[in-house]
Amino acid sequence: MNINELTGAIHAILFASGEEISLARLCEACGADKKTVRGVLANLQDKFQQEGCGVQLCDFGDSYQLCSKAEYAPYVKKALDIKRNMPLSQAAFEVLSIIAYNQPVTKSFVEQIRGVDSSSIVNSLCEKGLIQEAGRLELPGRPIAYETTSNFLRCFGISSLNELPELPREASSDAQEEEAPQPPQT
Amino acid sequence: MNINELTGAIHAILFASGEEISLARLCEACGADKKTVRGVLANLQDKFQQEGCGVQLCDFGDSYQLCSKAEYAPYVKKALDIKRNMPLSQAAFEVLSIIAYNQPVTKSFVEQIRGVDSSSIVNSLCEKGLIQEAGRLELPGRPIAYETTSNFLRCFGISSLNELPELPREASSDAQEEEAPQPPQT
Amino acid sequence: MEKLTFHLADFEGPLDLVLHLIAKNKLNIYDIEITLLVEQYLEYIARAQQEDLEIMSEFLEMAARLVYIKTLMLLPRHDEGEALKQELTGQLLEYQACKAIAGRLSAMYRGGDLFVRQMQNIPSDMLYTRTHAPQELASAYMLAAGRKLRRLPPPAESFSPMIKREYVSVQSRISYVLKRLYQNQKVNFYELFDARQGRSSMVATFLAVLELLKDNRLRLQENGQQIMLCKNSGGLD
Repeated sequence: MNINELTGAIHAILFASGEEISLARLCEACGADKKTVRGVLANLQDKFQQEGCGVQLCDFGDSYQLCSKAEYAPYVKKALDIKRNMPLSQAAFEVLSIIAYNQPVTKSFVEQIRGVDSSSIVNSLCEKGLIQEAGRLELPGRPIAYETTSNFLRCFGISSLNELPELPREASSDAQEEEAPQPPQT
Repeated sequence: MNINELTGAIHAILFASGEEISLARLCEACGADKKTVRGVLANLQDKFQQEGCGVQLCDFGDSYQLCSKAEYAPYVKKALDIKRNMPLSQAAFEVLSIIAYNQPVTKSFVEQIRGVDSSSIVNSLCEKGLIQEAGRLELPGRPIAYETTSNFLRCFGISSLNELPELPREASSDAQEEEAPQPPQT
Repeated sequence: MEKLTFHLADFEGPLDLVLHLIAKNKLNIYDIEITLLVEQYLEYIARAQQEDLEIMSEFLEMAARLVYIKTLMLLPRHDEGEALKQELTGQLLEYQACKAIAGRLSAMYRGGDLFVRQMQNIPSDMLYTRTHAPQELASAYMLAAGRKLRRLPPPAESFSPMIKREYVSVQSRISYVLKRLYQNQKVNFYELFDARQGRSSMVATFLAVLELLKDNRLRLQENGQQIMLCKNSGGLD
């Protein structure tokens, strides 16, 4: 492996890793000795310092990590903030409504009603502070139950769950008798 | 902000965001117009192609993402201790191709073409981020429709669905006009 | 049939197996020799069943379908059999295309070799700050759960592509009317119609009566409110 390839490999590893990674590990993965790898890392550090580069190499003695340059933090924050405030998708609304009307419920209850995997949506609703974990249920596997938060109430402009719009009667009664998954708690 | 700063900011955002980010969001975060940002992205793409660089810029038409170069995959896998990742099954490729060429489509459309239950494959492709929910179709039962993601494009090394291989001529003309279940939406 | 060298698990489904049998026997996919196919398919399923009992219902369903087509093809007029055979051909071609594309996609796939990053851990507040009307929740709930909860039958038109329109030929109703007349000599006009037979049948019956009248095969007799049909020869006057 020539020096360019080695540089590329180390760059790729640092990029994909996210966390800091030890010098020893870099050496082992690339089959190169410490001195060579240190040299490559020094070169990378120089290269990243050039203008027009958004990342830097952080040196923690014998481990290394890539991160975005501090001077660009405001832009990064803004970009991520925009994402935060993207309106909920229809799928997210569905998951949220199932949790709101049946809480506390498990993820698998949500999935049984929707008929599709909904893990990532549940996670992102947690992240957005619209739902939260509400302990574990006394069911096989002790699954995590979810409930809505006070931010949820604020978001929908209501002061308690009693103010949720009523569901058409037929639907709510059928829901209990037909659906295989019973709301885990009443 | 001069062009170098803009380049650095965009690089930093792409790096920090991890997932794909839309052109519009980049523009908004940096306060620059689309044309300028596109220019900067093209420059970045060129710069990443140089030797000794471990990452590349994936272009999905109107969104972008950084990822490591395929040639360094063995080193990354070794460093991050990633076991030989399970390749997709033949069934998974079948489901993917049906969804890719007919999207948005329902699970039952996929099953009609394959002649077998495909729920678990559809779920696992969702988990892998190769397909995603695309709302519900105006059909009885309002079934969920699926579409491919930009991760799908990245995994197949293309930047838009137009770059998918052409359908086998014979089958596409014969099968589509007659018995084939019509795609639920046109 | 040669010894089984493959297993059910080698096939993605019944269509895959049928395609395999067609290729193996060099059958014409556009005009499948159904008897041969049924024979081999059933033999295959039977042998697979001996080896492992876990046969997916889809394979059995296909067996039933093939047998049904074969039965229809034995009838003197096998329009329906032809139609079902063509449907099968269409499905096979479609699936063949799907397999071909899947093969090409699998050659292009390099998903395992490209790595992306997790989002950088930036102290950032992900709290959702937009506001929505509560009613949006109720409608989302109905969308998600309503499918299983709703008792109302879906509108008829949503099924229209699924229901084959039934056509009753006038000819068949002519023989029906004549048959009734040969049996009973006279028949109450209204008794010829039965709403349960459907509109198409009623229309055809009416046309059949007109047709028979025109040919002087029968006469109408006004008998108070009743209209009687009579055979022309030797019927009532």
